[in-house]
Amino acid sequence: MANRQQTIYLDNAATTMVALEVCEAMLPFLGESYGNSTTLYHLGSAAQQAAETARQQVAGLLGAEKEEEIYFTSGGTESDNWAIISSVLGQKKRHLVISSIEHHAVLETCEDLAKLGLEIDFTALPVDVEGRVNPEELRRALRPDTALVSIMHANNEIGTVEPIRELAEIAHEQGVLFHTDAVQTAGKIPVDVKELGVDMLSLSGHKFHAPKGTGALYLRKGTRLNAFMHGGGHERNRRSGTVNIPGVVGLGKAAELAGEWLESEMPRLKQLTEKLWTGIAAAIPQVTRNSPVEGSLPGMLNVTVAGAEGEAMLMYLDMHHGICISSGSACTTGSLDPSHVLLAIGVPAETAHGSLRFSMSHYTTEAEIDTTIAAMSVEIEKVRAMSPTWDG
Amino acid sequence: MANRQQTIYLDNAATTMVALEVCEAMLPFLGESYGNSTTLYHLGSAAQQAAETARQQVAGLLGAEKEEEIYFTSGGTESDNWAIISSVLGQKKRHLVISSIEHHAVLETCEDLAKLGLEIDFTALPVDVEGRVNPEELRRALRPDTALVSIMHANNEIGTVEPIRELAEIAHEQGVLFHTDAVQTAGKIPVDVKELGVDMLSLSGHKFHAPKGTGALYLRKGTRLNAFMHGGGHERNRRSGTVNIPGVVGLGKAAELAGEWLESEMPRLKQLTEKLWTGIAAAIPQVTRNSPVEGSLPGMLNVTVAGAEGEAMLMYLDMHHGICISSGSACTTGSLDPSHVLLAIGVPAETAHGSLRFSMSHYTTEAEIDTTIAAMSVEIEKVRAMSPTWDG
Amino acid sequence: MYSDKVMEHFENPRNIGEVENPDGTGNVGNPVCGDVMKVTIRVEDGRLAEIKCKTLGCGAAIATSSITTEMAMGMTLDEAMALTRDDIAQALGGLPSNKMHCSNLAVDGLHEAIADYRSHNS
Amino acid sequence: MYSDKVMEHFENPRNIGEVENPDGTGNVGNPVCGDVMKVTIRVEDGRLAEIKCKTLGCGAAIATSSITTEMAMGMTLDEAMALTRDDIAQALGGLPSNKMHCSNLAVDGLHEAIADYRSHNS
Ligand SMILES: Cc1ncc(COP(=O)(O)O)c(C=O)c1O
Ligand SMILES: Cc1ncc(COP(=O)(O)O)c(C=O)c1O
Ligand code: FES
Ligand code: FES
Repeated sequence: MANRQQTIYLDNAATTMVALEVCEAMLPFLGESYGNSTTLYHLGSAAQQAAETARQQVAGLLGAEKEEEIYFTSGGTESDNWAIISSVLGQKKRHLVISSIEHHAVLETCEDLAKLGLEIDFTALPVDVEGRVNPEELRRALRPDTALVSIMHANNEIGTVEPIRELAEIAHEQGVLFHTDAVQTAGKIPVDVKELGVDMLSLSGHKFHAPKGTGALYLRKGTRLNAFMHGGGHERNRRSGTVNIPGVVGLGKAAELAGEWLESEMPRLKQLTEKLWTGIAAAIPQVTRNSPVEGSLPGMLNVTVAGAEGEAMLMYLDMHHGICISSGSACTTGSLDPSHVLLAIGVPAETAHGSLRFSMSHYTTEAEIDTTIAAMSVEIEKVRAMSPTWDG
Repeated sequence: MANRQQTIYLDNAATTMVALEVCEAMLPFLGESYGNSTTLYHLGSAAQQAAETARQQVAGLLGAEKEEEIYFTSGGTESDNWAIISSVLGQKKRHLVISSIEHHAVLETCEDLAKLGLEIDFTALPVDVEGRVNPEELRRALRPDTALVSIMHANNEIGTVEPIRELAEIAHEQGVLFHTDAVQTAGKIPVDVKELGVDMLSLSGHKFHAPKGTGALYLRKGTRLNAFMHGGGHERNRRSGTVNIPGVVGLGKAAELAGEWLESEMPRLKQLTEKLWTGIAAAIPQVTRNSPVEGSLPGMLNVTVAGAEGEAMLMYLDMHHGICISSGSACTTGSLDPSHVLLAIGVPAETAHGSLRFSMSHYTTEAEIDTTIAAMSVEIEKVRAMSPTWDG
Repeated sequence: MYSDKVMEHFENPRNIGEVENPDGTGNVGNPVCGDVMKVTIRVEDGRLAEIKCKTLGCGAAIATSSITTEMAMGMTLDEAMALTRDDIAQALGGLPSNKMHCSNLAVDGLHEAIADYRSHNS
Repeated sequence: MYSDKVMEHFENPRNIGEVENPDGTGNVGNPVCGDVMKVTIRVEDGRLAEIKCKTLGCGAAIATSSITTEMAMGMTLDEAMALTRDDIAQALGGLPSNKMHCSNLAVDGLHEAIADYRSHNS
């Protein structure tokens, strides 16, 4: 369409490019090395060794004490579903505490479970204007029948990092298990399961340059959790299903790379984020920043643009500039559904429809940010010129 | 190890090589085309189109009326778990009927559910000496509270094909849903969901030259089934989790290839199977065939060798000849656990420990079968010479 | 996701803006729902001589505003009143099922503008 | 899965067979469980002068039979009686945890053969 010569990919919180090194590491397992990790013959042992190396790489990224604490899954959604469902299904304690800005993989799981008539219910904690959970709210929400607290490490729409260590301590004081969805943080900021003090942690490979359909659940040694996927007893009987060897190898390699990149990437992405924000704010009137300035993921910026609608903006940015970003509303049958996260931090629905999320990666360049700022001011002017609610 | 110069891979019922064509189809999606199938911008639409093409390819292989009846999963285990768990969890009817020779993905799921205290129970139907379910047994097992019948299309250890059409009809007469685990048949023998008359069907990509970690559940239009994986609402709200685009593309391509190969491969593999059997039976005394001669998967042969143990045989075959096969017992803590399938068809435990499964593919050659026959007679003689229970 | 026709109208939306001293005005939608449209018309000899639209909304909203103004131009008021959301969606080569409500909006806005005109002129 | 040492013994198992006119015989295991061993010994001057083993069993069973006979050769009967399954597993560079029961079996067979010898010679 139109004159798109380039792609400026700023939707890395949605999914990322597979790193070249990752793809290369996977290729043998899409070729000659096709053995099954549970079999005895030579092809099988190559697969098994590759899976164990990957397990070490992931354990290394998370500072896990033992690599056996890492269980491979098909992604962040599965890891979240597993942690939540198995914590309450058929258990005596059936109350869950989450935050109101969790990803759908947590939120919908709780809602769907509650609807199934299994006598499961949950409390969704409010957040402040920056999207942060107040530890005192958690303390008040805990009940004698609370089985699990699940609060995300960082939010996927605005980037707010939650005080996990403090929250986990409060849960543990009451003997309640703590899970965190670290899908947005693993590989991006330090994630140390011991420092965080969590019992379970979800991650997803495709958020840090591994392929889609890969993920893991960290399960602290000694933590009891039923299987979610039953069958041949793979992953020490906790996650059955033939192990996705190429995927797992890619996940391991990506974890290794992310660990190497992390320290230099964090300040670089933080700087690019501030550059993007100041650039936009200087060029375009009535833009609001939804991502906190402090305690937020480097490389993520969520803004709302008054008098403009998200989808239209992102489509013009794509068509005319090859810029790939996300907007904060999704079209459901009947009307636009504004992001539950933006509503939770107090953004009014009418403004929330005009929100955009930029999310960067290792591959994002300063030149791309410059282009994006320029493109934004052009396209937003156009969209606003069409708008009946804008008379700038 | 030793002087292994070749690999003769005869464990295709465990997993298969990724076809070159499949790997090639996937590569763009491990490279440039890394978009998310649910996003609006240009990278996203390429992913979405690729996923929809794959859905058509899989629907084509299964003779599904509409491609929307295909839901992508992370493999056969997930498809089986989904069909079973969602049929009874939180539902009024909580009784399941399966066969006693189901794969662990079905069997263990039922057992684990029953143990969870959710008031779910199941009946495992016996099979005859060939491993076949008697439709009359199903009729007797159905109860007013039966929610689902799940019987595999073909068994993964001995290859017996079940009379699915007849069994599904009996279930439907009583208004009970019918699921079949077609993991071993999809891509190997004709699988037509309309002819079989099933409501749900599981398949797994890595059994027919797609990569590990791919699979699908066919769900007949109009069939109600809750989600198993909850979250962002992917796959028309039925299977959340970022779609594994490279995997799905590979699955689609493999389905297309399998459809093309099927007609010529069936007689070829049937002939190779008979050749292998007659060769072994002629060269080695006291070998018994466990796979039926008629109504069995072409390319699969299960035998028991008196006075020999499976693991030892398969390890020598691997070390000295590069032959990869499976044995019928698994080592659990404490002793060898003989295959539940062999026990169900009446093989005594002591004999079951000496069982081997050969399973072929499109890539299996006649020369490999010749080599295998020769290798078998050498290695079995050695193993028997060590055995205190053999005095041939 | 969108048809080529939708994309073409989205890329080059026709008749954006407001008719000066309009004969009728329709305001539909609601900022809370994310879509707002203002349709203004000029009527000459019982026909729509000018139609303009201002739109806050998604790609579908913009494309349907554009094609609706284009289709209705020159129609008699009765003809324009007979336009349905299906006519619009069809002219666009179809719309994704979850985007159908926006095809409603433009037609509604036009109908409201005509009703407004008629309320002054009958 | 198996250590190199296990593989090496599995590849070239030592002392397979039966001692002719043995001084003691041990039969352990059960075909139903998948492992059967027959250990035969010849004793000279209170020491194990010959040990042979026949084994039906998995890779671990074959490797442990082999290394057990090798280790015990030349030992006094008391020394051989003091051999434990951990000694065997350790000498093999470890065994997978679900394979530990086979390391038991060979030692048990040897001990039974010695007990058999002693029952005739005391
Ligand atoms: C915070 C968070 N949790 C969970 C998920 C789901 O992970 P996946 O896409 O691997 O299913 C995502 C991304 O989609 C996410 O951002
Ligand atoms: C009959 C049958 N069902 C289910 C499965 C599980 O499928 P997957 O390996 O994709 O998890 C297998 C293979 O392992 C199988 O043979
Ligand atoms: S907002 Fe336009 S169709 Fe939903
Ligand atoms: S059969 Fe030998 S260790 Fe299990």
